[in-house]
Amino acid sequence: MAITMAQAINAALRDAMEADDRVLIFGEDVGRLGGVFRVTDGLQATFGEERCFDTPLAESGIIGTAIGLAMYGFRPVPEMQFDGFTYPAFEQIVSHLAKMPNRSRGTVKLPVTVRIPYGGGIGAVEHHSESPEAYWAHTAGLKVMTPGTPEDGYAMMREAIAMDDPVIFLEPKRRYWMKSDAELPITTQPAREAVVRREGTDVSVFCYGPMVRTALEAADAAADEGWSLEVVDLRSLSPLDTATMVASVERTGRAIVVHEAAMTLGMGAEIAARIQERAFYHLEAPVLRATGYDTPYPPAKLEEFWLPDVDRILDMVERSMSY
Amino acid sequence: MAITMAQAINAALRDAMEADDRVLIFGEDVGRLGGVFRVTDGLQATFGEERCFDTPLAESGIIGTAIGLAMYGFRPVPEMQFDGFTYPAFEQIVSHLAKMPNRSRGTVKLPVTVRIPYGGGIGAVEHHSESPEAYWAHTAGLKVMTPGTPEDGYAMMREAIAMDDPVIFLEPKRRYWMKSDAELPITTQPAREAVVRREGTDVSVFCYGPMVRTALEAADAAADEGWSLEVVDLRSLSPLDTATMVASVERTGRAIVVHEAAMTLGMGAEIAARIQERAFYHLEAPVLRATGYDTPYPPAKLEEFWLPDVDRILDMVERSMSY
Amino acid sequence: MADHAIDPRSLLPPDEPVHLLDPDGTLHEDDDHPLELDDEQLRELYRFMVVTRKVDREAINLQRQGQLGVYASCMGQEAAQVGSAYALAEDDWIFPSYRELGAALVRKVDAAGLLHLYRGTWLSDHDPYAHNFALMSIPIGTQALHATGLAMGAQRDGNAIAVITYFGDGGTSEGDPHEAMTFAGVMRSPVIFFVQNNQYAISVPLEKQTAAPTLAHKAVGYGMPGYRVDGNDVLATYAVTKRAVERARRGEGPAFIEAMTYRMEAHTTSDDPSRYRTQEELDEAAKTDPIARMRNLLTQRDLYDEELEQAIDEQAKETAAYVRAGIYDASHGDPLELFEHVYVDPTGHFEDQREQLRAELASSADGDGEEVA
Amino acid sequence: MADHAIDPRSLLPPDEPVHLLDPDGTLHEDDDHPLELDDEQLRELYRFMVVTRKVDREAINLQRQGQLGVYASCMGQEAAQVGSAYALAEDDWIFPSYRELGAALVRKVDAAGLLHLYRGTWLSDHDPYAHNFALMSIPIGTQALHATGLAMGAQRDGNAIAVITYFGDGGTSEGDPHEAMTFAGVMRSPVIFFVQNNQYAISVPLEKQTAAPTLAHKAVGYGMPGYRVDGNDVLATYAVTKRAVERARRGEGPAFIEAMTYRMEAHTTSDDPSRYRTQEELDEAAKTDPIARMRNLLTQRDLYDEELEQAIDEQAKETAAYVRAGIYDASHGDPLELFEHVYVDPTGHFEDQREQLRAELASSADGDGEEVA
Ligand SMILES: Cc1ncc(C[n+]2csc(CCOP(=O)(O)OP(=O)(O)O)c2C)c(N)n1
Ligand SMILES: Cc1ncc(C[n+]2csc(CCOP(=O)(O)OP(=O)(O)O)c2C)c(N)n1
Ligand SMILES: [Mg+2]
Ligand SMILES: [Mg+2]
Repeated sequence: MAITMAQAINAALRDAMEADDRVLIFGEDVGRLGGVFRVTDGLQATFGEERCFDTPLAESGIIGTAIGLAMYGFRPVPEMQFDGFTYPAFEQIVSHLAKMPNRSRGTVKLPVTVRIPYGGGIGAVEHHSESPEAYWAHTAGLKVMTPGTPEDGYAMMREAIAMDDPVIFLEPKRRYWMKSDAELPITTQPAREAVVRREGTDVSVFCYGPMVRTALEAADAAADEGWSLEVVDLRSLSPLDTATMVASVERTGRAIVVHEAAMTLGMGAEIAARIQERAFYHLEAPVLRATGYDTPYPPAKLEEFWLPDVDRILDMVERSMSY
Repeated sequence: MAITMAQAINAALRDAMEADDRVLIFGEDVGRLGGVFRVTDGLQATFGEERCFDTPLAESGIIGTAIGLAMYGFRPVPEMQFDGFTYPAFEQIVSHLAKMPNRSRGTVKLPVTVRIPYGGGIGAVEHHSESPEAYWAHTAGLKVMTPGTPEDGYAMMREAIAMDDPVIFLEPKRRYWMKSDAELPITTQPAREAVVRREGTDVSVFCYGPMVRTALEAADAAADEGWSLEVVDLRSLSPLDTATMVASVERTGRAIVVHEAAMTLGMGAEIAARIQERAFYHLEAPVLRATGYDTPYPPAKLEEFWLPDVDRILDMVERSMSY
Repeated sequence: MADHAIDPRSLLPPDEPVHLLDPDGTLHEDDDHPLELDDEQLRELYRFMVVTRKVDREAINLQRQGQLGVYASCMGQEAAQVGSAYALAEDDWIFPSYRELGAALVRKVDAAGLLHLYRGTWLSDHDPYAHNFALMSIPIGTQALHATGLAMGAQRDGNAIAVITYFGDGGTSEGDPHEAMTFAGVMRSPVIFFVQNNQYAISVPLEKQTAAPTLAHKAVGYGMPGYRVDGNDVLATYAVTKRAVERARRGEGPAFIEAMTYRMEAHTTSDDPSRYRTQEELDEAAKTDPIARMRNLLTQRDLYDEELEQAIDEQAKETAAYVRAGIYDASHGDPLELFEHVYVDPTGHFEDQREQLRAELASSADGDGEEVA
Repeated sequence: MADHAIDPRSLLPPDEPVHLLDPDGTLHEDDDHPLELDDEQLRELYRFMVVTRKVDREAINLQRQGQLGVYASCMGQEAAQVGSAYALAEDDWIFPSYRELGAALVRKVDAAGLLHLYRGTWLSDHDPYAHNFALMSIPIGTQALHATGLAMGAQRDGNAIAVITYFGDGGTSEGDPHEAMTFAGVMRSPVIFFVQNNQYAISVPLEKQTAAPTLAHKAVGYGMPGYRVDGNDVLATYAVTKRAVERARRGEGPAFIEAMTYRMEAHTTSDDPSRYRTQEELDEAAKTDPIARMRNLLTQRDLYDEELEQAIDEQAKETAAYVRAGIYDASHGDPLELFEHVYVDPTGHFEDQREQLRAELASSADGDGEEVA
């Protein structure tokens, strides 16, 4: 029986709550409604209002109280309803969630998993399609994970909740309905390891979250043109698995980074910087980027022109091959 | 008579208020106290409480009302008291200040200059030494400027206030006391142009704000070792003057980026990515980074070990030269 | 009196919301809330509500037909919006959230333009300066600060206007309205913080949003009066808002108004309210319908006849048809417009990226014959 | 009564702050605020205040001698801090801002450890779990949410403790305390929001901070009682806090306390208060000194004698000396500690960067003989 990524994450939350009664789920509309994407569906019914509850409409409040709950000994899994509504909580995330464990010299642990549905491609109105991962990955003290498959949706969520560090868990909302025949519970590689989803010899394509499927489609299309792409799913954006990326580029000599976020200072910038630092003599072409543009996220009817897609990836492959 | 950078910026604010009565200054303690760094000293006395005023202690409120004031037709110059206290205003900056002009299809202009003293090196307590520039430079819709000299402190501030786009104006607080003999008013190159502060032939050093002086000191020290560094002061972090950077690397074949902010996804990442994209065949070594570490900003007594300094820059020069 | 300058008792809301018009159309005159509306104005208020409901319905239909991506209905809240917006003068400003179709129609904002946000042809598509009606604001409560800032601007300009900003019961929990009210209180800025308490923030009912006795009680904490009004009573809403607006224009500072109402439709067309509220609750709420009771009043006063009914009906249909025509299959503009408005002066920004998009558009136009529009 | 469940009048502060102890030491008994303190406890309250002032002075001296980077004095606020902290039981939690030396001393937090934050040897240096005293919090008001979260945790754990969080008059303007009070109100969490209204936020006086009749009036907006107390009266502060704490522990929910006090020193040692307040104002404020009046009471009751004076003096000197010894020339730890606590599991993070620093340390040790410590 096939399950979707949303269902896989829901199952992970359920199993985590079952396994450890310190796990708490809260946020806007996560209770009775089960979340606007139904990712928390049924959790309040099963575990009661004490463990899965709706909060007032205040994101800073949600993260700030998560910190206090974690200080008490709970393992909070707060939800930010959408990517664009994480920003009111920016101070609590950056100044406290990320920094308090270090500030306390290790005495305070904050095992908080902040769930954020992110990214575009679903025809939503403004502020519902943001890709804020670079803000978090630039912030020391946070771990940042994003699954690209339903299997990872389950396994990485379990790993994030079990982890003693704060995790920003970015759920690629346009892939919530992506299906898998996996049997749950499932374990995959630890999140910090990037995974080669498809082996190839010409160009390494680094991607994550919503763009994993797109990159795999591009690899299919590239094969028709005679190019062999290696698709690497990064999974963890902080830390980055530099070793796996470098090893891939050592094989292929070429690299492309794909993400929805704006190009400037997006993950592609860091990845390009690291690869040229560490695989300088292996590179036969510069690391290129197939990304969103340096403009605000566009209106729904224009998102297809803005988002990186198979064509933009192939264009970069062609440019890379032309060096 | 020598003036400091703080005095130069103060003079720029004064002259801008004099020149245009739509210019308003406000924030925490900017009025009677003249700001905790005295950068707004005397402005309330001269221009009255209507044009230079203290607000309640609420950064989101300061930026949000600046947006409304700009909609009315004013040219607000709000102050965030310290880098680390800009985060409560993150949503207003990212979701509105940066996006509203685009959202409105150009009907709404927001000529807001957000002044932020930033960076470390002054022995301050936590949250008073942050370098948040990458957050802003990743955000489309904002311009980001930072002066590295008193002259630019004056001229770029005038330019920012006169500009119809929202500007994040980052003042390198550890250089507030840096002196110059410049006669005010002064005009320098437009902020979008990077400036070669010292010509050299071996390695291009890209720097900005507080690190301009440090890079120049490193260039002196490097000369003793027989290395010729070209020091490029970026001045504008968004947009980046890619052409000037590329031209410099085309001459030197080597590049180093220096900044206080953490390395991962700091400005150095974007600069490295761009240079290897556009000067691939000119690079004789990877673009290297002399930056702060990927940890929270350290306590005062440890900042000297964390901050990039002449030694760290020279170390990168040596590595670069060894390729 | 204590050591405080203002008598807090003067700021607290009365025990019961101001209410002038019963569901059966009976009008209770109230000296504190004089109406001073002539027959034409009574009819106009009614007309605005009927047109609002019609256009709202049309928008829901358009969404069902795939013409809008999503839509946030204001059904049930027509009186709160129309009554309050009607109390403003033309040069007063409105800062809406995303649900204020009724206020927009009173303001004569182009409703088709407004709905382009929901169609996704652009992020917003009306000129805020044309009718002093700001862009709709999606991040909850953020617009309260813009309203306050604009009001501070008007004060500095010696321009005695009032500014009204709408947000919801849920919005009162966010930090931004709190900061806005703090600023407006201290600066005595002419802002009306108008909360449509429609009982829910998506699925979250009021009692999980706040423990305050009423939302209006929050006002005292900012040194401004808190008013409460039956938000399904267009006349009471008008009168209470009018009083606050006049006060603000006179320089007496901001005010907070809690309008008690009910959201008859789903939160948005994407929402499934059956998960969190019952049919009985809806049936109960329907009894307080704002439009019916105004028609009852007009009927009682012999101001309602078939002619009026037809005229209003026609206007409603026309506006709805106009909206439909403006939205149906409406195309987005040139995708290169994505780079047009990001900066007034884009020097140095994204030439390469514009080139990339231009090339992609060209190749998809030539190449596989895909339509761009 | 109206349609609201709670009587708002029960939440509003009385016209005058609760005050029990006059400057001359006269005690006014008040049945609503029974003290139930024995002689030893009265002496202890006095002693905590004296020791606080002494250590505070020592910290200012240490800063002047370049031993601390900066320091935020609590002089003048000793009664507010000592009285409130003294009303807590050991298992209750305290979430301070950056000025709560007095509360920390009552809690027996290691004062030298606390001051390491200001010395900059580490970002914070006491174990919050050792005395249920959270880390000091510099971003204004943010700690109010941590306090609320911890209280929500205690509720879920069936642990009937109370949590107190301190912030300033300026802090009431930030969004975070607003959200914290909203959460605590709805969840009936056992949190006391204790505001030391010391009249200034750096240079900004209260009247530019809020138009509220009093800060305590804000409480009604969150459905919690707002208390006001003479914060320079240690007994009144104790009694009012005690009432709120007991209520919270009984499950009756949060409360807000506004303690009227005055910051006698500069905002921090970096501040120049002569720019914004006068000597006359300071002289006036000095008349309400919290320590003098408590001594007057003890004297009146024959609880104060030379022996006590000497003992307290000794303890104050000892603590100050202990702090001085712990701070003076105290070295930072190994710079490589910068990488130690960022993550519990740092796998994959900054090996290269640690290596870089290690090499820099080695070369500066060998090379130019620069001292590392
Ligand atoms: C900052 C922010 N957080 C979350 C959301 C998602 N969201 C949209 S509407 C809504 C509920 C708003 O409720 P209320 O303020 O009562 O207004 P109503 O929709 O009832 O008119 C939420 C949570 C948002 N738009 N902005
Ligand atoms: C979010 C934030 N903004 C600004 C500051 C800078 N700052 C430090 S203390 C202070 C004033 C605080 O006043 P108040 O809350 O009354 O507390 P007090 O210092 O009087 O105890 C300000 C503005 C800060 N620490 N945090
Ligand atoms: Mg609502
Ligand atoms: Mg204060």
